[in-house]
Amino acid sequence: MRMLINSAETVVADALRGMAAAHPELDVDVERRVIARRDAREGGRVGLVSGGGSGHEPLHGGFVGYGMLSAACPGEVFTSPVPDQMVRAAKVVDAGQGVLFVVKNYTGDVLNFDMAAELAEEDGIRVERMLVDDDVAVTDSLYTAGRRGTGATLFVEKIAGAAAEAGAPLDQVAAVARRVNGASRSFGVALSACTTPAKGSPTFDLPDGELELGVGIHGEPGRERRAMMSAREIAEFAVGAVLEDLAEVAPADGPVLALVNGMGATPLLELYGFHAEVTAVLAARGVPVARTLVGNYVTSLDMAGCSVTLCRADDEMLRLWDAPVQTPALRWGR
Amino acid sequence: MRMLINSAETVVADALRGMAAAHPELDVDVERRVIARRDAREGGRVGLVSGGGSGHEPLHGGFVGYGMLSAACPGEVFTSPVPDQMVRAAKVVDAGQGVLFVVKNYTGDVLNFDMAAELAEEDGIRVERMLVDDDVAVTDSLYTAGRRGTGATLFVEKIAGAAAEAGAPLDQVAAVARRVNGASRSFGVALSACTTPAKGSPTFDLPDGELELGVGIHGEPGRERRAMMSAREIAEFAVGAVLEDLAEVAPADGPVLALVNGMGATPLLELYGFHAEVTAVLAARGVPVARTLVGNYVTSLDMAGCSVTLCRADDEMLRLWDAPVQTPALRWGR
Amino acid sequence: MRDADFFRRWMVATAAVVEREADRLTELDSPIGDADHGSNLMRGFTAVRAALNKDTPAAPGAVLQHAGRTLISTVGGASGPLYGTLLRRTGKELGDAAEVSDEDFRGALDAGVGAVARLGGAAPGDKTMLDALIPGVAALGTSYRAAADAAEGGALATVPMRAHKGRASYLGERSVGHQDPGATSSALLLGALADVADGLL
Amino acid sequence: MRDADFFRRWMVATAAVVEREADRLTELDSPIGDADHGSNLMRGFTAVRAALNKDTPAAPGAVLQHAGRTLISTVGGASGPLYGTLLRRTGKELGDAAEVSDEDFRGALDAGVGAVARLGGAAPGDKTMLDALIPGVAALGTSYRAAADAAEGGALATVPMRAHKGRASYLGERSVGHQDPGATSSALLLGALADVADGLL
Ligand SMILES: Nc1ncnc2c1ncn2[C@@H]1O[C@H](COP(=O)(O)OP(=O)(O)O)[C@@H](O)[C@H]1O
Ligand SMILES: Nc1ncnc2c1ncn2[C@@H]1O[C@H](COP(=O)(O)OP(=O)(O)O)[C@@H](O)[C@H]1O
Ligand SMILES: [Mg+2]
Ligand SMILES: [Mg+2]
Ligand SMILES: [Mg+2]
Ligand SMILES: [Mg+2]
Repeated sequence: MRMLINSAETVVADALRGMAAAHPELDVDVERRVIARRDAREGGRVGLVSGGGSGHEPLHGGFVGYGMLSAACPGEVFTSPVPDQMVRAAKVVDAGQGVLFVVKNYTGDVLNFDMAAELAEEDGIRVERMLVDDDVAVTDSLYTAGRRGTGATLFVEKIAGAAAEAGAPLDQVAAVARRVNGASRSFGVALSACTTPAKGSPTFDLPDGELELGVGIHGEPGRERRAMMSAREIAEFAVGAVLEDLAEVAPADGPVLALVNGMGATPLLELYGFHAEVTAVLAARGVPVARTLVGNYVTSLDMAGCSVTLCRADDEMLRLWDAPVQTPALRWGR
Repeated sequence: MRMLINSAETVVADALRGMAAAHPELDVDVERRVIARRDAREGGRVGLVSGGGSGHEPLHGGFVGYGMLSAACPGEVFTSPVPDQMVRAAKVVDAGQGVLFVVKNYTGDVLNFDMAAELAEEDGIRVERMLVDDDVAVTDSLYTAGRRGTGATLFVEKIAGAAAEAGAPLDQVAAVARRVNGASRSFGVALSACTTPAKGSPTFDLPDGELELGVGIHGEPGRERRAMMSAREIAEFAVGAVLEDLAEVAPADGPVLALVNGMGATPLLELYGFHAEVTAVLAARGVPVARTLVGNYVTSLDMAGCSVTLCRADDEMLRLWDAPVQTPALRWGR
Repeated sequence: MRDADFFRRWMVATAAVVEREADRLTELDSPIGDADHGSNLMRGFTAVRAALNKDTPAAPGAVLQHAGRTLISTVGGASGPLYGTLLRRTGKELGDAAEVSDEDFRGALDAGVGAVARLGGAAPGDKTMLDALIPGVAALGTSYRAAADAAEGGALATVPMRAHKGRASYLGERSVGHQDPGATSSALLLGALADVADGLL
Repeated sequence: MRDADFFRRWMVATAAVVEREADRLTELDSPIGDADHGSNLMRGFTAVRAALNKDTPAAPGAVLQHAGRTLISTVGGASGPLYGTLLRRTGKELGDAAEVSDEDFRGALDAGVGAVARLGGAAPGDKTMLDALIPGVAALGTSYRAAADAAEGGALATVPMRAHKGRASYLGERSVGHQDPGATSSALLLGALADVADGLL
């Protein structure tokens, strides 16, 4: 166990205290586990609430602020938050225009957000819910819990957040969020497993010299194990998997928004080198890249690895992407 | 070896290609290994050039842009760049107002930057040089190469960059850079060693359950090995070491600028928890915190661990800290 | 007839066994999940025990509803809403009688399991907690011990199954060969019930 | 008398031995440094070999100056400027004569080592490359082989030293007990010289 922690039990609470200290501009309720914009109810905007297990930072707490999330609910490490948190968040941010829950498609997240939506509506808050399910490593069939939500969450939260900031009503914010998700696909690769504070040892065994293709962001093993591949080969594989699936999204030749994401322990130096290969593969396949983000945004604790998310963005999405944002982890234009 | 690379030999060049693809707003010369602002020579500003071994990303390339560095020279992994790079960078950014070299105090960096300064001056460029040496883990005596430059580099580059952006002349930019360094102290802790691409195995053996106190950012072992400590204990130790040394900086009761920095593989979740403890220690010792930055800024490849840097900032430094900055890794106000 | 204290003791016994077996549950959740099932349930049932020790409702139905609500508010993940629903729905079925018969309880638990199936959309054979709960409740007519044994058998029977629900389903074929953590904890839940009913605890 | 080709062959021989020993040099640089000395010198001397193969200057002094400049432009780190200065300064001392005597070379190398000492500010016993270079050059009067042996001995003698310069100095007491990588590579450099002088290469 090589962790910078006090104890496995207090990891999330400790991090929230740290968030509160580092970001006085945010309203961090350590007790109730809600991170909210201080000005969430000013201006009569639609509220944008997300949440999920901790361990994926900066997702979601790092995306709370002007032009992005109104509030985030961090669960225990890799464990969806409980309905009480989301209900509280909805109350804190609702300015009467309703609240959109951005939910990553995991059984736990879906069940807890559903319960929260029911409870919040009983309290008179209008709630819409949208599911992020962009991970092409999981087959969306009757025999799975459906595709997981991963990197596209960032695109959804940024773009829907910009729409909410601009004053769009709930149905439109929900609609653009769903459009972004529908146009986004991801694929992830692990070079090492991560270690959760509670377990204290890697969540799966990955022998040196092997990698997991199609890994999730919760330390779930991937669908296939292979001998180590070069950055170029991994880019070929991941971008190939994403593009194959993205072919069903019209227009098949539009520009993409690209997220080249680190899983946590992969140095930025390597991530940029990987991005060079991703760019080369996209160029070779004639896919124009409109915007790019390279960094650790949707992480999996100390897992080494990366994921690629592409979104076939239309003009509205690009305009909303470019709109100002001011959060701990994503900031431009302000 | 669990690296997302093509080969150990091409790591730096690959990363530069990725930087070029991700940041079209920067002028990335992959061949000559110089990352520069496209508008470096516009506006007749003083040029701010830094550089050092690669593997510390986002330092330095991620700090090139409006209000910070004019150019950065990345060396091989953990190896200072060569004089040719710095001379080239000086030429690319010099607008006739001269160039300040920001040099971290390592023998290699000092020697190479010194040679470059000589060569650049032969070419008619006015060059000032300032040394960053903030690491209190190293005793500054006749019997060492002096204190290492670590986290304070970020403070120096941001604040001197803002001064240059505002049009300050070379001597003033150099002066504020030196003042920032003189008012800054750092201490680092490793929970695991890092692995360089060239070596392919950890640079030192750190048995599970132990940590290195006073570690450097190049995988150099620290000065002392101890049994694993809690985040609270580490904060006590690191902040204590920094404050003890900072006591010689006047005014001894001024506010500080705080950087709680991750070494690379430590999850942001843990880093925020650690920051909570750093904040608690500072509060207990009556040190007011003026500004805070929490994240992976001065890293050591995939090392797990953290460092704390405090700068006793005066009003001018704080004003320059708050000035707009627009770089890949640090951005606000624009 | 079973009074509120019987159900309180069931919950306390479950908290104890979950505490003892937490590491094993987390281990089982590692190869086909996210390595948190043990800590999830421990957090939940510790909270349930604390809540019931602070104030135990007078009716069996209220005890289970209180426990269920506590699980929902403290566990998170998939198992929080599912186990929370199991206990809440069972509690609701029991109404506000001060004492309930074993037969009433059996019917109520059956309804609780039905609610879990509806909420999660899983069917028998999908490699979930239902694969222990359904045979367990079916054997309740025989005895509490028989129910516990059947649930245990159901949990073991998940090993060769391919998961179709929950996180393990992402693994497809690779989920085969591992015992489902939720089915395992369901067997512990019914085991604790048998121990309490048998007067062992 | 030694001509330009002698010095070219020295550089080529050094490139070969550095290539062979690169891993060991990097290993030595791990416990008391940053694990790059082997790859640093390999990058540098490979470039020197390529540069000299492309065009070998006609004079010994020019060969060494060219090699030194190439090291400075390709190595980086502490060793790049230090070894670069060693060869450049030695080359400068040799002037532009087409052939140089062993005695001239000894004097020139001595000046080169002096330049290294001035540039790096290190003294004998500081656990640096000087601890191999100084005894090595002192023994040059005897023979090239004696110089190589003395340098080798000097490198071994760094083991018990506490580092006062370079990266190893950060370790304080903990630097004791390890052989200095730079002293080791200096012994390789003089070893290659002896091999070339002895006609072995
Ligand atoms: N749709 C479902 N229906 C019934 N049980 C399920 C379903 N999804 C998951 N489970 C059960 O939940 C268990 C996992 O619980 P837990 O690890 O606490 O939650 P999470 O999967 O969110 O980490 C699984 O082993 C399985 O028995
Ligand atoms: N000030 C100095 N004077 C002489 N030699 C030095 C000095 N500093 C370092 N060295 C030599 O350089 C060697 C390290 O070289 P290298 O690993 O290539 O550079 P770096 O330390 O920058 O990584 C040390 O082993 C030592 O022999
Ligand atoms: Mg979970
Ligand atoms: Mg080095
Ligand atoms: Mg789980
Ligand atoms: Mg070195």
